[in-house]
Amino acid sequence: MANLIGAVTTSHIPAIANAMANKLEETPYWKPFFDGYPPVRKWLNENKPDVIVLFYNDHGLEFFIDKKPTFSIGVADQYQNADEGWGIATIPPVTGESELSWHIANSLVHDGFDMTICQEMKVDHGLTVPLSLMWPGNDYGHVKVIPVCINCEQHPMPQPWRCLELGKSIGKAIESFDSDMTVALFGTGGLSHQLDGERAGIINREFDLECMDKLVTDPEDLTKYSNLDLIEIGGAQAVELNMWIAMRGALRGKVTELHRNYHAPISNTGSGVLLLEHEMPS
Amino acid sequence: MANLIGAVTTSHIPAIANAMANKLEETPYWKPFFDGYPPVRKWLNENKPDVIVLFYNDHGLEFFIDKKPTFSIGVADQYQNADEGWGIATIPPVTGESELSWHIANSLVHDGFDMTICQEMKVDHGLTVPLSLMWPGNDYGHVKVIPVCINCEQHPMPQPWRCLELGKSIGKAIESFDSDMTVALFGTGGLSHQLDGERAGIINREFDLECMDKLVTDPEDLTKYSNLDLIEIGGAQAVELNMWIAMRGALRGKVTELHRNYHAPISNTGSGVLLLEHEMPS
Amino acid sequence: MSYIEDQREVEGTVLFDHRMAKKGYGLNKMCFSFNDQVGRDEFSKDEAGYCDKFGLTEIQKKAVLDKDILTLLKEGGSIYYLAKFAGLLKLNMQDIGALQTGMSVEEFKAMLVKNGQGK
Amino acid sequence: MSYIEDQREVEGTVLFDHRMAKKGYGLNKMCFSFNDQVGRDEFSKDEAGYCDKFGLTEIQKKAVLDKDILTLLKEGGSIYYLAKFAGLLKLNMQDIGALQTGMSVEEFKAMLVKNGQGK
Ligand SMILES: [Fe+3]
Ligand SMILES: [Fe+3]
Repeated sequence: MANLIGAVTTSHIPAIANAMANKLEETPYWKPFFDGYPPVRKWLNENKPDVIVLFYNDHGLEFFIDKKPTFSIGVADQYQNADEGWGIATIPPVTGESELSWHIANSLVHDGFDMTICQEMKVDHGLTVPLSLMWPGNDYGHVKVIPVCINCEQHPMPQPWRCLELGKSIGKAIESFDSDMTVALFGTGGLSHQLDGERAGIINREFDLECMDKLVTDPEDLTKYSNLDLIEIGGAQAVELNMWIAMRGALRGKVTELHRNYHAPISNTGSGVLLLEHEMPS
Repeated sequence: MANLIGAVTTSHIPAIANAMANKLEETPYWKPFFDGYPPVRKWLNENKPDVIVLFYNDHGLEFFIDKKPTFSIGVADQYQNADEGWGIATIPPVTGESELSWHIANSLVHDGFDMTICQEMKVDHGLTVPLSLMWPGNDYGHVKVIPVCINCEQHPMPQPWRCLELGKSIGKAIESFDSDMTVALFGTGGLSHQLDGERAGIINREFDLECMDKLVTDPEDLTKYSNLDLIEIGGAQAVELNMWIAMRGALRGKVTELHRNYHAPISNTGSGVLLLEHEMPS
Repeated sequence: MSYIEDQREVEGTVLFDHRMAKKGYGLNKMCFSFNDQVGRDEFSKDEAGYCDKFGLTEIQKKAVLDKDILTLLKEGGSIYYLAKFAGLLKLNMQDIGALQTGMSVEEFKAMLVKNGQGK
Repeated sequence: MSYIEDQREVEGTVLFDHRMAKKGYGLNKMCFSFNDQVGRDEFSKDEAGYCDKFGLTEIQKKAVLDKDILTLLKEGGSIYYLAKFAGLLKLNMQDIGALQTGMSVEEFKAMLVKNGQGK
């Protein structure tokens, strides 16, 4: 049975990739952000997960609103990054893990999740920035990635309760995969931010910290929010919390917080880092 | 509240369109098939539904297996038919009903159905043949159509139980739409058939008739089947029964069978026609 | 029982599942391109070259050139995309059925009638 | 309460819902094309002509030419696609924030810092 060894949450904004490209990590603006990552990198280097199941949203690279899936999953052996239009550098291909991907996809549809299943999928900054961040120098080619993409761009979006359910089903699927590979989860995006409208610039530090607490100890509590609640409290793009909630759904038993960082603002967002372990399957 | 006035099931195979194009309706081969339709056409002409919610599957015109949705719904004001590669004539555009479509899509995602929502969608014979059949001469431009597309091409496919749930949620959404428009449902495809492999040519008349009975009186009973059961009993493409099951889920209360026809074979399939009414919302 | 645990085999049937979807990706992509006249014309001009363009395996390519439907199914072809290939060859579903079952078209049609009558 | 029954308005926020997705379809499709250098170049050569190619309304077209983000949002633009338009204009998310809130970029950044500190 594949071993789900832990989980990481992280922002995925393009500005991070730009800061790394321009070697700004040690500047006063960026230092408190990048200081959150060495413990996570250390954990990844020590535990060496074979596979990352990465929850993200596409920001209009692969999917357009001509045909917009609620949940999609990649089942390929490789994914290409591509030009997103505003000049962040394209990074090398991401390695996939088609066997486990298909196993999860089969299991999800069996459980009543109506996935869009992708054998070809361009992955944007939502997926690539976290990889660049965890393996500086884009040294992530050895890690196999399974993209799980959640609609956060167009209403109707899946609600927090549904994202938690998705994660639970994925966790179950991972544990039922006949292999001794190790798997870690990345929940990306968030936290509070709003890019659009007269209300642009909202950050809700208190809410972000509360969400991080609840994510560790009581994720079910976060399902009391609707997406509209999240928008009202944390800004139009706070819905990206759904990726964290989905990720958390895949963990089980007692969850331990090994590391946390919160810093705001980075670009227009509140940025949270969590490193979590859970009770291993017995 | 929109009024769901009734439902029709029908085959959607390309050979039907070819037979109509070649005026073969009265030939011995086709007559027992086309004789099933005058009562349905009469009902449609008398009741004049404003909208048809049409359950079908795409056979590789709009969707490819690069990105294959489990459930998709059209929300456009118009849909184009297109060349499917083997020479059935392309028919005029199909009129959409974006307001009710979006209402259903919003309601479905709220209920936990992970729809792929389509503002542009080419529709293939699965959707167009039933329209040509109900309104000969392709005289369907006045009817607004809402395409609901179910994956029957690539495993994992949604199971019968999930399709019934989908239909229930759609029925609820229709009834909650603030309008006095009338809506009818089309469940298309099926029944038993297998196109591929050494087992090609299977038709299971007894099973088809039993499914038609159950569909009227006890659709929940059909959810005891998995897709693999359907394949074993009725052939690899018998999974298209899922469109009938989904359609039936949207009806409620006592369901009355106004008309039935069964004829086999037509091309390689068992062909069933049902005309159903249900207890109207009070 | 979960779909993925349900290992039943149905005789004479290749389920188009994840194994086939992966194995037949290029083959099906080629057949998907037959939705367009441009793709059909290009194929007809140079069948083998068009197969190479979509990265077909040698076995797949040979089966395409031989119009060997059963092998194409086993090599990952989906009947829905292969149907477009069949259409290009001017074969209908009874022709294809006959090819796959080793019957004559008349025999295959007779079997359909018999099955349709529930005999 | 169903999403569709939840008619709350969030001040200063245009939800990109079905109304906007429909209204802004052509506009967003144009912005989606900015993922490609070809689209960006074609736009830069003839901005108005490129808008017409995607069937933008006159209001949308004027707002594109005026780089009027707030109007583009109200006319159905999605921030995710508009971001590609902004990138083409060499504007970053703080520039866009300043434009939308009527602040200078420095004022907008100061507000972000203040909000980030929970003040
Ligand atoms: Fe994001
Ligand atoms: Fe069909």
